[in-house]
Amino acid sequence: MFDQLDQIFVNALHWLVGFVPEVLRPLVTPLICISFILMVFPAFFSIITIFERKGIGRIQNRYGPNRVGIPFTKIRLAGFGQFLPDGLKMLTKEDIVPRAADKLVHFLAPVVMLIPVLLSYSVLPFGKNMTLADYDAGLLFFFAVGGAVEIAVFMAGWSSRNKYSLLGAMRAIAQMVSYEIPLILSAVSVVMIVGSLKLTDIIAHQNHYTFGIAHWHVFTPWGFIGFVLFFIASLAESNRTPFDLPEAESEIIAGYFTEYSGFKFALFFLGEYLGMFAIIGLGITLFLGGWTAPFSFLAWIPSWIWFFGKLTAIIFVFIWIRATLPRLRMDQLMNFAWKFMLPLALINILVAGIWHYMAADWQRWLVCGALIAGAYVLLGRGLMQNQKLGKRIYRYAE
Amino acid sequence: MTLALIITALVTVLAAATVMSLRNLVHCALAMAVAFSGVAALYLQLNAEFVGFAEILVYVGAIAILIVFAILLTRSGETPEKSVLTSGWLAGVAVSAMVFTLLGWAVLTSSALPKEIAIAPAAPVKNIGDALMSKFVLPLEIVGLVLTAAMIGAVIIALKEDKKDNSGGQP
Amino acid sequence: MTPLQVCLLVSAFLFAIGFAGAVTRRHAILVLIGIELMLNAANLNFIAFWRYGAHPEALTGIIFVLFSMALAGAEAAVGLALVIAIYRHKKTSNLDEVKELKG
Amino acid sequence: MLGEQIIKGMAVTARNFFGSYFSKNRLTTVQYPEERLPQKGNTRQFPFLVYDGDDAEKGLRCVACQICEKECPPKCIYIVKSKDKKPDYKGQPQIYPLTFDIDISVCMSCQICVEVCPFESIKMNTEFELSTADRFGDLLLTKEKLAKPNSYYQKIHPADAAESDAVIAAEKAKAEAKAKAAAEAKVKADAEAKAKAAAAAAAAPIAPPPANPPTTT
Repeated sequence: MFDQLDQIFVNALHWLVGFVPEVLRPLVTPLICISFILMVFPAFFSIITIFERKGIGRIQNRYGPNRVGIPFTKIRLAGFGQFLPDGLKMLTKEDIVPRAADKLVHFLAPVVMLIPVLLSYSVLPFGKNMTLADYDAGLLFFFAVGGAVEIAVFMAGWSSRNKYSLLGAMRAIAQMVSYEIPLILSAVSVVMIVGSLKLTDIIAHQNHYTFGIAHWHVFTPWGFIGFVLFFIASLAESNRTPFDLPEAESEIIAGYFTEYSGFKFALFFLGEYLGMFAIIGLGITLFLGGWTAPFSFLAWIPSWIWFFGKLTAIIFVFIWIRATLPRLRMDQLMNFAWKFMLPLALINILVAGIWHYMAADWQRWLVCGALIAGAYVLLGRGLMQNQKLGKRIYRYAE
Repeated sequence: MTLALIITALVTVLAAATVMSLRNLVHCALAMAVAFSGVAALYLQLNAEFVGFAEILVYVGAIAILIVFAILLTRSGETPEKSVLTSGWLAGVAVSAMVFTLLGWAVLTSSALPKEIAIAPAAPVKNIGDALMSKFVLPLEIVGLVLTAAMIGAVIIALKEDKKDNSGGQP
Repeated sequence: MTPLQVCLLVSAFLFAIGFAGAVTRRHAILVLIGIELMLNAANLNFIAFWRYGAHPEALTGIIFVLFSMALAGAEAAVGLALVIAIYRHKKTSNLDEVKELKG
Repeated sequence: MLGEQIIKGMAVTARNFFGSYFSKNRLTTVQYPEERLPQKGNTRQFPFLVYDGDDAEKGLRCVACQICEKECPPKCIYIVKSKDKKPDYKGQPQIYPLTFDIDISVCMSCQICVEVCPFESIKMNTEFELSTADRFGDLLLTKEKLAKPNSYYQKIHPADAAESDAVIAAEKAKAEAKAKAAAEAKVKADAEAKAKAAAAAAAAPIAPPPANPPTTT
């Protein structure tokens, strides 16, 4: 019965495709999958925005949105109907294009932003047998289309003819380029161990159990530090606090989408969140075992529930971090990427190599753990050393 | 499949033509990104998955961004008032037209090209990796060295000249 | 036309347009873009001949293209650094005005 | 070590997150339309007009003296005087405002009108839910909308209302005493006049008319 539930979407797809003549099937199958992704993830996005607002509210000892429920009734659903008026507001707002803007590029930027993000969903395994396009080089595909987002950011910032937009775009691109390196390098350690760029292979490598505990990569020293690096880099890639300098509202209004309103703004918003979900999905696949269960006695729960559960959990950590940490300064951001994360990622690759070639016993744990911990402490000390902590001196005030 | 190939080829060709005919440099850079995406799509249609993805990663994700940054850093994002072509541009266009005619004639009439369509070869990532790590390991190392040298060189060239230290020679 | 011929024609066009751009445009960055286009044309040829050639299992076409991409990246980095350095020195990136080698 | 403080901060926010579900006094937010905080004693929003008794027309204290109109810094008060008179609380005939408009989209709640009013007529209201769907009409408060009974004023600002009632009562008492005195004086004057007239009539048949006939005021 649980196997049935596990494969419910796959079976539903087969059942649906059964109605279509044989010739059209190769065309219709991807179309159904694409429309499924286009339905599920924006819906997930709308729910997550409510969760984010409510969660941050609770952290700040507020209620958060708790009014809007089902329209025209008294049912409030604790405010989970809020996404509907939010979306309607976005759709019905006036679409303003600055007079000096480059009209075509200004129009294309949100579209160019959304397309690579949606493309990156095609390689993610959402559950057992639930991968749209299982490329041999799936991981490379993911990073390649992820890199195309930067072009969209630049287009938005440059075409608006606004200094804040341009500054925001430059910040965003500099940040994305810098943090893409630790992101990819931390994924490389997984690729080295698994020996494949195919995401289903990476999951299959993690899908067995010793003493009832899964072989997730995060449960190894190199995998743990790789996951931490990947997590921080994905925070930066998706422009979330504390790395939200590109849209630091106190400095540059809204960054590269300052001059966007109405539906185009909604597309940017959607693109940003979908990009965040995609990169978290990749992190889950690489380090947290994808759709596999952490303990063997929980393996009966359908795989897609595990995937979405892990996704939601990590998004909650993102929200939690957003409500906790203040924004970094630009030089702190760059220092952190180049002087801490990059060396640590390189050392992590070395440690992964040592892990691969050492015999599987406790010595391996000791050596790799000691290397990682030592590198972390030393690099962290190096990062903190040049900081002048103490009373702040104002040059012009006072 | 042929229709897709022709559409991709047309997009690539049009984007490439756009790159060289627009006045605004940023538009040129964006059209270049489109042209490179078209080339990547052509690679995908030729069953070269890995190379296609690498093309997007390197050209759209890195080189296009680099060029855009260079355009902004040299303040050439605005449309120039003067002519954008060099003085002897007619000769250049003529030469390139001749090159294209010659190449096109050769491609269309050559008998050396294989006439029958070969079955799609597979290029699994594993094989590429094995080849890079065994047969082509020396070129790989050299490329790595060249890239490192180029990176350091680029940083040194583009570094801001230090006002106090002029003895270090002109960068 | 066979697919191979289509690819070769596209590659020939890319090469010709890249060459025309590199020769006729004034701006240094556009010359670099033209060179990149020519490199891509050559890469496309490699892939096309690998796909329709006699020994695809040798993967030489793919490997060559990968190396060529790496070198193109290096070339773009150094070239753009040079453009920026020249701009800083002469306040122009117009190639007609940067003729002498002495600064 | 790097990251130590981050974990501490995360613990603080986590404590806040879960604590907000368990302890009610962490949540300082008031669920406004359902729950309301009691208003402060000194709450003042926009002016209103006080009337005595039950009839807003008859009991309105305002005598259209237009001091408030003149003093109003943003000039948001508009008054049209009446042609006829009606008796005020002292029973004296007074002009009353035909029109008394306050544009509360202009009003800045400075309370100067209240301070200058010599008749305890204009006071500050505590009503703050004034938002309307209409930009112009509903924000222009007319005399009908402004007029509130004295009992309402006593409810919203008991201390001030008591003060103002005392002033009114004193005025009234003074006026009554004056009227009484005047009436007595009149009676006396009448009697005197009568006596004088009688005496004059008796003394001389041709008498000059009295130079200053006693006034009734």
